[in-house]
Amino acid sequence: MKVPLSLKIAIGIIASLLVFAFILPNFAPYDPRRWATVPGDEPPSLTYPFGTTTVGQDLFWLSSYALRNSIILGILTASISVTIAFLLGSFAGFVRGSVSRNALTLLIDSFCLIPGLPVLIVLAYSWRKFLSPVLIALILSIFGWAWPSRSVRSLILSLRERSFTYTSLLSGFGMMRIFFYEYLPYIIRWLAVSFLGLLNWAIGMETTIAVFGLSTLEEATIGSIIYWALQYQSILRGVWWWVTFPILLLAILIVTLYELSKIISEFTGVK
Amino acid sequence: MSEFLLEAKNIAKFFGYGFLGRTKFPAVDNVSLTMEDFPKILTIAGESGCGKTTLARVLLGFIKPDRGIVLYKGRNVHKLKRKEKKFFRKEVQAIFQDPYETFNPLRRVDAYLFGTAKYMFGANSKEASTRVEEVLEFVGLSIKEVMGKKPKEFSGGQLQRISIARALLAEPRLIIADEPVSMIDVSLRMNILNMFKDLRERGVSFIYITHDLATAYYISDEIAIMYRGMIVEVGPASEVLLNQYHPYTKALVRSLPEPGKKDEWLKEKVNPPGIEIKEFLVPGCKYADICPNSSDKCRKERPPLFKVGNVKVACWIYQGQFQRP
Amino acid sequence: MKTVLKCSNVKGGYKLSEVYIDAVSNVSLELRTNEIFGIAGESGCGKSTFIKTIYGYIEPPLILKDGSIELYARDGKTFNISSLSLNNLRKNVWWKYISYIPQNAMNVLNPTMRIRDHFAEIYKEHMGLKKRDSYAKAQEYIESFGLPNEVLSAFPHQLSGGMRQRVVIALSLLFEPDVVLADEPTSALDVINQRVSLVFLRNAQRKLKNTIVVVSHDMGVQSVLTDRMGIMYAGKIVEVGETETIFENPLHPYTKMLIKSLPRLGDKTRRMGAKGQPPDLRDPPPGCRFHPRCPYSKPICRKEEPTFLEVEQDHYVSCWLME
Amino acid sequence: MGAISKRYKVVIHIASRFLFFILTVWVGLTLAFLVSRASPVDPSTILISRLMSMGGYLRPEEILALKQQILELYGLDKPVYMQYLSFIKGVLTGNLGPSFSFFPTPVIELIHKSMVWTILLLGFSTILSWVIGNVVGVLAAVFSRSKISKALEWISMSLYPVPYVIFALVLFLFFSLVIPLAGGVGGAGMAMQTLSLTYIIEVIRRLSVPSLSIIALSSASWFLSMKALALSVKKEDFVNYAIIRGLSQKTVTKYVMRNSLLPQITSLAFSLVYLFNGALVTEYIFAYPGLGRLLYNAIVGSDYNLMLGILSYSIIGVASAAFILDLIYPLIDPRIRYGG
Repeated sequence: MKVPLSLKIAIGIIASLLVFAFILPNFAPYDPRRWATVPGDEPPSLTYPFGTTTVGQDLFWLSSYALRNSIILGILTASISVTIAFLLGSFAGFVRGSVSRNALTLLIDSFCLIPGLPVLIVLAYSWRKFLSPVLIALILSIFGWAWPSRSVRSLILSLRERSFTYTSLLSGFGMMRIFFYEYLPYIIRWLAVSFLGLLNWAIGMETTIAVFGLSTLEEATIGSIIYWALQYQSILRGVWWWVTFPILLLAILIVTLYELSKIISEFTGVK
Repeated sequence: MSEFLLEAKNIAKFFGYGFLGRTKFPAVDNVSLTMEDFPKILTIAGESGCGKTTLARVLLGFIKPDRGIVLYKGRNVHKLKRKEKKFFRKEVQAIFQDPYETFNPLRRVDAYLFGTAKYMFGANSKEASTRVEEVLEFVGLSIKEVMGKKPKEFSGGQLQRISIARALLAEPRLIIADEPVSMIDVSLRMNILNMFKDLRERGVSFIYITHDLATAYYISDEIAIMYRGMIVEVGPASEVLLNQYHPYTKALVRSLPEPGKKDEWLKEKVNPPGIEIKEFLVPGCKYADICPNSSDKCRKERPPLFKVGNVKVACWIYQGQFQRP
Repeated sequence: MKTVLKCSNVKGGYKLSEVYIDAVSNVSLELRTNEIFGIAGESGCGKSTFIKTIYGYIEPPLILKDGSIELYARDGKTFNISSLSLNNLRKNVWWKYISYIPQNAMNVLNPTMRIRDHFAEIYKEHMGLKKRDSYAKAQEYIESFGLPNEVLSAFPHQLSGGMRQRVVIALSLLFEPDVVLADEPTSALDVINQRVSLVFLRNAQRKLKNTIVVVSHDMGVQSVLTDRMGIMYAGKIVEVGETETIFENPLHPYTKMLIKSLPRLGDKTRRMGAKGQPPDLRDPPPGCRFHPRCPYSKPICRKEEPTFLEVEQDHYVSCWLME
Repeated sequence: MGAISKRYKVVIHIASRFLFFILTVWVGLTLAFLVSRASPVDPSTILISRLMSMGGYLRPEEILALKQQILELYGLDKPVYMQYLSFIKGVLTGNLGPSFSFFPTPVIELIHKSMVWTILLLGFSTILSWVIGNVVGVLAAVFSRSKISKALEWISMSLYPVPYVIFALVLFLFFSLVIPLAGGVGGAGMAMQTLSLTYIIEVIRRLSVPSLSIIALSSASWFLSMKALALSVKKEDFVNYAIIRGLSQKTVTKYVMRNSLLPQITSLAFSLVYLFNGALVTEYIFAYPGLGRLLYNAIVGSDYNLMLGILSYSIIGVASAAFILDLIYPLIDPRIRYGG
């Protein structure tokens, strides 16, 4: 089957971003986080492709390092949230007894209606001394699981009504076997789309929290770069590149991940 | 061991609508059925929305009834232990309406065939494939045609035959067929209906669920007419369909378009059933609003099944003495 | 018996990305005034596509490759439907001279609009009437059809399936069009409601003396409702004639098989179903398209297409057995 | 059928939605309470360190006494369930105690002042983006083959996934460096005054850029969801029947729009959560005097109580907005209003 062009472009961009984020930092001539390693406020030039920050960090190496942390954080959040959503959502889809199913559904729905940002900020604030990408991922997962579990629950409920579920029961397959043989292809598609969606959400949320001053202390993430840029009034002082490059990197990453998830859902669209 | 193969006593299943489903309406309302131990084809006929499919799922043990019980060879179908469940699955199978929904569009069709064979007889792959070949041959297909293909690579008729083959693999005593031919081309229906007749000769009983009275007459020994979740008339097929005791059965048979009935079909005035939900909630006989000979008694009290010859009719006009209106 | 609509060599089908489905291939047909003409055939034989092309409702992927459709209206005007643009048809022909009852008519009313507004819209569009007097006109029109007048103020979901069906039929006869095309007018209804709606349609036709085309796979409905009928198979009309003669003396092998495989109340004799299944219209078999399933197929049937002959008075068939 | 079942169905709808509203608020407040108690540092030590940093040396026993006082003030010395109950009572009655950074002004007052601004911004941009996104979405679906609708789709696809913070920064950069706006950006230094014309113009000017940032993103998401929905409605039988009946393109578009807008109202309730989060961060970046700005000040001033207040009232605010939207739905959808 012909791989659509848009898929090739999306994978190309993501691959280059991953190279930039995971391979490049190993060649950094110095520790990008340390201050005053390069002259400050240098506009983008050949020696400093992304320019330098006011506190003397080389933005090119710093952003590659930060992108790596942001992606790791995103992947961590996405995997924790998707796992919780998968367990909780499919349990809500499978549970007998209408009372327990309604209760679980209402809980999931109410969680989707709670504004995540203020809760995460209060939580991040109280743990701000220990904030690390891993901890931020855990904090974000408190809200990450809500939306995907809603969609997997309705997916499973609709699958359970399909006639082939009854055919499988009649053929002697137990619920477990039905889940893994009959439902898995549908669930995998949900998994891929939700994971990419959560990855975007997590990276966006981490940047939002960081901008509020709750970003990691020693580890750098895209959010923390933007936070320090704002703290040092970089925009008003005309040091525009300090904010522009991290934003650009993040925007490209997120838009391409979204394209990828769009293509996946169309490509594996069933009936 | 009771002398009945399958016995359903006063089955009722409510579906809620309204606040947390508080206002209930009985999709299946106090239905009793018996399948004796000798092979026979019982038809459950009624219009779409009269509760036939819900009743089928209750009999198959997929849905628990709110009232009443279903016994298979004396054992309660909804309270079976593991081993008994396997026995029940082996003896009672089902065929569904839409062939393309019966099989998972993403999986190969033969997975179901071999899965059933292995589960039912613990057969190793060689024995399983001989059994599969046997049943496929019976339904007029060869294993070559079926192996490795997904549902969308077959026509509706072929898929339905594979579904029948899958059911036969379990060597069932009873097959519940829910509208098995309504999605099949008219000219191909006969092949499948003839297959049911041949299977009955070989000892398999059927519960044939349909809205099409002509096919019901063609294959069934006994027929039960259902209206809004209630059985209004049950008895031998030719007795019920040709003499029609219950007013609803009369209206059904008279409205059936058939070659040669043109003048009669165009003349007689019949008033149509009303709005479904409202009629389910009526305390008395649910056909009272439309029935030409309905009375106050019909509206208030639910008529029991009166015995008239070897037909049972739920209509007050048959109370006490036997008399044909 | 004047001709009201003439289709000659109509070729139409669905143009998908790499494949063309030859749904209507080289069909000619004449409809007469004051008759109910039935088009019978199994699913996928092209009957719905055919009446869509007659109506002129050609939307991609459906295309009309060749052939002409002429409408001779009772007021003397003639329209070449196949050559008129969609917009032209919409303004001058549709609903005034020819109307359409779509498949699954129970669910075609707009759920967020009352019934009277459905009438008001058509009156405004085709007659330029204002809302108030179109309500009055609709009121008296509904009563003339014997439908209860509180139907007008109800929303579609408040009416039963049968009632919605009759409203759609009433809508299609609003401007007393010369031809009404009805696509499977009853398949979703229960038998009693189906009878009430079809008798409702027939009485209207007898009153207006126009032409109604009833597409239905149900041979029983064809036998009790239609005056003349045509049998379609794999995109071709294989037999046309008076309904009684077709049921008493079917000539084409497919018609014979179709009628023979109909179960009848009171008759338990064993009937044989057809062999094989309808051909794939993406690459239809050469010659007569029924030859792979025909018990009497001769070598010529596999090579050439039979011509459409008038074998006896007003009874046409296209089969090599007859030539 | 008639009147009884009509009123009955509407009452059911409202009752079940109200129950869900109560549940959401309860779950939210419980979560807020757990979050506040789950912190490694208890609030009193935060306050003490704040006071200490303002100079003045306190002897150890004075610190202990102060700590005890604060614990009592905020009821932290009682058993947990008591704290939980008093927390809920406090939120519902509106007195959460004084804020740390703006000591003694009660938290509720600060929140009330900023909430008005947030509601203004959020309400204005939500309605505007909902209307723009849906109307343009329907037109793009009806004329789906035109180039404009393809271009619009492409733009929305690239806008939709971008987080609010990123887009707000992009706009901030644009309006500071590329086309500097007179009087700077956002609402810094805005005080609440009486409603005079100049004041209103000032509010609109302050409102413009932050709301532009929200409207751009959320109308893109409405556009995409509406276009997909309208395309599926376009294939429905009743639209097809409208075309067959020879109705004009305008009427057919009206059919599609009416039947696609209904489901978009229910999804509006759930999208409020994203809009609210977006609004908070956009307010901060544009120094708009809403809850977002207040939240940032609370963080900078490590004003724990204020943060908790903002959190609780955000939860209640979003849940009640969603509940109000749920009430509107039965009034518009005839299927619920005129029960079958």
